[in-house]
Amino acid sequence: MSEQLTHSASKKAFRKDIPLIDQIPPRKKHILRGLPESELHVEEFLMNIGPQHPSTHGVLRLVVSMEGEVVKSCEPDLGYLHRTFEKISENRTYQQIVPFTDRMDYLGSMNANWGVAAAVEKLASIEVPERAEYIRVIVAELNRIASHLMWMGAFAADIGALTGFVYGFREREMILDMFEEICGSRLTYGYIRVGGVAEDVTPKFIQMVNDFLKILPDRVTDYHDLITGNVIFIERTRGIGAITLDEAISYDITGPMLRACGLPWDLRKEEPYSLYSKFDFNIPAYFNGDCYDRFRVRMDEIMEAAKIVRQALDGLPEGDYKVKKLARNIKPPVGDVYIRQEAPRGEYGVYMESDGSIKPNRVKYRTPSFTNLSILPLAARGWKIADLIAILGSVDIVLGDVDR
Amino acid sequence: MRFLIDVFKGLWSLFVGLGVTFKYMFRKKTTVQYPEIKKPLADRFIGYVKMMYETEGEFAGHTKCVACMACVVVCPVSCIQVTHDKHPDPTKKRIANDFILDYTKCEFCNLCVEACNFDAIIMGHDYELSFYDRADMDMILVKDKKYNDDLYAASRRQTGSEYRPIIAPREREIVDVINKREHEERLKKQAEKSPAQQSE
Amino acid sequence: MDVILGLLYVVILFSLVAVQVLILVFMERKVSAWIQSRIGPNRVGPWGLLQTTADIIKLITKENIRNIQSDKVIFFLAPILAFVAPFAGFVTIPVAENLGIQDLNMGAVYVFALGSSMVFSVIWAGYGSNNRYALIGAMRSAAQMISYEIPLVTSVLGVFLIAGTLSMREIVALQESGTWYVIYQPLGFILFLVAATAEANRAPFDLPEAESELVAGFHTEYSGMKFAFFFLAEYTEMLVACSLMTVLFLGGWLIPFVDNSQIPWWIHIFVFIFKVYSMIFLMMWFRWTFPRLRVDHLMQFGWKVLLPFALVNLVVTGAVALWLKS
Amino acid sequence: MEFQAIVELVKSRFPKTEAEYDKNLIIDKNDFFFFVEFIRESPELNCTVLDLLTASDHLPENQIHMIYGFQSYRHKHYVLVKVKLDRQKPAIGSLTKWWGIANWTEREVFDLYGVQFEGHPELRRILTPPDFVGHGLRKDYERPGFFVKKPDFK
Repeated sequence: MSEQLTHSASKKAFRKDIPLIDQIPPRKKHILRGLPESELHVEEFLMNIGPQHPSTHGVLRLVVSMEGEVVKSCEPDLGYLHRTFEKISENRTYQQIVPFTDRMDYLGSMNANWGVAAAVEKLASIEVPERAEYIRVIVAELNRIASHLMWMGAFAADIGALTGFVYGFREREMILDMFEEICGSRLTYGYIRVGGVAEDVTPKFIQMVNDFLKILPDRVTDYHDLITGNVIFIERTRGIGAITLDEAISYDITGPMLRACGLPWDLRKEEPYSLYSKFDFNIPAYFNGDCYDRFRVRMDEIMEAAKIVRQALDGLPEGDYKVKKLARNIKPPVGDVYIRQEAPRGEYGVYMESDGSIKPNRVKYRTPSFTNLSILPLAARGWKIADLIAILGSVDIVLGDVDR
Repeated sequence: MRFLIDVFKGLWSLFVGLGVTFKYMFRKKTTVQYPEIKKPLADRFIGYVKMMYETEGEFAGHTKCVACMACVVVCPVSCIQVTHDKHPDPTKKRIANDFILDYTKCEFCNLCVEACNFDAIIMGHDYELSFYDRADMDMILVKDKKYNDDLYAASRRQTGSEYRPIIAPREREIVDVINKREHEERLKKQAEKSPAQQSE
Repeated sequence: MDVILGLLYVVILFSLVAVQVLILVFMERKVSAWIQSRIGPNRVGPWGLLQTTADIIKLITKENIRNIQSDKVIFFLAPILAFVAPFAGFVTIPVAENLGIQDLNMGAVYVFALGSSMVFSVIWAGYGSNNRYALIGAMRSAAQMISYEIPLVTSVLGVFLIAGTLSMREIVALQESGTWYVIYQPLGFILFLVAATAEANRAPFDLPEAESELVAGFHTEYSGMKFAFFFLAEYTEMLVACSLMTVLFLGGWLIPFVDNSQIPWWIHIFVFIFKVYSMIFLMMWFRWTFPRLRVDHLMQFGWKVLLPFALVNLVVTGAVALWLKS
Repeated sequence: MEFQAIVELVKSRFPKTEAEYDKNLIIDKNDFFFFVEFIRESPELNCTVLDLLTASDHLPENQIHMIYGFQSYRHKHYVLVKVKLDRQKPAIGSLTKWWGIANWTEREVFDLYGVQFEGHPELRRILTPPDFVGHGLRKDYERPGFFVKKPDFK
């Protein structure tokens, strides 16, 4: 695997010399844009996929124009899960916003909570104890693992391997048990609060994390044996839905999708927030930008996240887990703040504008699913309908995150 | 030749996959047989909100809630409604007359419990939260300052699940009148039932 | 008299096959559960054995919904034909010596011919239900069945060359001495297994009903008993395919290295069923391990991999047979 | 590039530019298109990514602020740009000819704030249904009344 940049192989630390936009490897310019066109004349017809469909991952509707099996154009129809969280956030105090963000990216709730908490802390200049930051890193990275495991299962199920789905869930369940242990919920945690975390971690939680990290490498090897190496899976994903780095940048693709296009851009490395500058981890990146590379990037990220959890757990200091004296209603000074973090699906940004009162004037959630989904019409054009499902799965959307 | 190698490589990858599934075929199963076996819940589990009552003294049976409205203010979805009255205890000012929690709105964020300064509400461990009627989801935690027999009746009637007397350790010292009473009632019912069964 | 006897045979066969399908569905669920670290159905009846029965009762009592714009006749006929074709295939399959409905002297050809007629039911279902998912599923299915028919038949031609007969019973009798044809024809056996999996629309070749893209493929619009017929047909087809495999390659009811004439007929039946179920287990194992192929990969695999190998197998077998004869 | 340097660079080209909160640029609406071209093409800035495109409603000042976030992968800096629009008839040029993502994000802003993007190929609602009336995130948006369940205090 010469194209694989991560792991021991490359000490060059590609992130130090990020390929400049005009220095993209030349082969990137010739990607396969769909299957070769047939000379037969076929009548186009419209097909409606969703909002109730087994593999739209929620309530997404796609209006697909097809020629036989080939997708000619595809128009996503959003808004079925639009719950006006931005409007709701404008009418809540700063602490009350946090539980709503769970409902946006419900597979990466910890990261969603963290973005809001970090934005309010920056806006109101609240200093967070170190232990709280460590706990945040641990739970956020665990949530990244859980999200990627869930995604792996769902993607395998999209391709047709239903067993991978159950295996992914089996390991995710262990992480949910840990979260239940520390915050009492299994899906909507509301754990990372303004000024720290809701409650301190317990010794049982640490024991559970240790147990999980012990078995994880074996299980990931199993996934690779079952899915990644499978010749049918490779045939179904390699080269499918490939996008170039230029296109990815034009469509503001972030997260694993961007890293699959050859740019190892990860905010945890580039603009280290919280404690990420303290930890040693790699940014996996591949060059082809197709479904297979997205899969490999995420599978590698599971192991990298496990590395971070290991380090954070070892370095967990004693101390407070939240700010002791926090006003019941925070009144930040007039100003605005834009926080960007690396969520499992990509760059999660919170723009918050304060007008000096107890409620924000404007809260904008820049969610990765929304921007990543916007490339679907381009990426799916010319591929078959089975590929459309694979590409949609590889984008890793959460509809709560898209529609907000 | 290349073609043959590809075919055999592909076949081998398929066999590796078959090996993985075969391996798990004889491993220990992860499923829990849900209604019979329930996984132990974490101490911090967030279920129904439960109301605490005074157990001792003159005002036993009265709610601990003093209607300070901290939970009402902090609730992000405004699902709590409290009316207050004068407390029968002259040393205290107010007491909750009615305390209604609308579970159609509640998002189980635990903010109200954290805001409570009097340990009047805690998070229970019930998680079988299904109802047949929307009206039943207005849970009346306090009625006329006191524990009411109709309390949680909706949950028992609708879901068929008993209100389980499990409290998180941090609240374990707070004795729960509801649990006590229900336990006694249950014992009484059993005592009534068992002779009848014997006679049959 | 013959007519009544024939009808009796048919009724017995039907009930036997129906019971087999019930067991198969249950087995499918259990196998998938074991593979996926689950327990599987265990509530209805002892060890969940009555789960499929409960499902069938549910399907029978369900409403039959028909799309108002669907083609009434075709929509109605499709599930019937889907079930009849593989079911009729059982007629020639010998379960034990002298146990089987009819021994045709071209029995294998008869089974393959009936298997080909399955494609009509699928196309009718897809066309008749006036649904685009169903239509795409039906078109895929037509292409798939027609192109996998050829490697399927070609891969067994080697067996017929060696045996010199098309009668099922004689083919089994020829494997008497423990020399199963799978030993002579290992490549043929593998090709037949793959092609039969595709013929039976089983994963990884279950494109006509690929649920992640086509919801339920050609039977998207079917409900109630009509759906149950398709369900039944799928498993019956699998049963026929595995029975064929047992007869042609695995020595049918015969136990190797034993004088089979001394063994009572009911043990033969059990041996036959055991062999069939082993093959079915293999197919289920495939289904719950592999991802689904894409439609053009499927075609390429059929024409560019399976068919050349089958032809090579046939040519080599023919040459060796000729050489041995001379 | 540090923020002060960016401000000076932009100010030298566009004198009407102001800095806000020591991290945002406020660009005049008339300069906006030239500014985007400048920030995208100039070798010092080279912000090739349109990371954020949103708006915020300022009812007291009778303004709608367009908020743009530009990211440079090469120089690793981030520029937050604000453009103040008239609240009654907000209109600004569309960025769809430079960035593919602008198609969706501008539709979202149009949907929720009613900002007209000149030159957008298909400016229609994206999150709310097509027959939705009004623009939901405006401060003076009044939701149509709906039935509120009254608690039963008997």
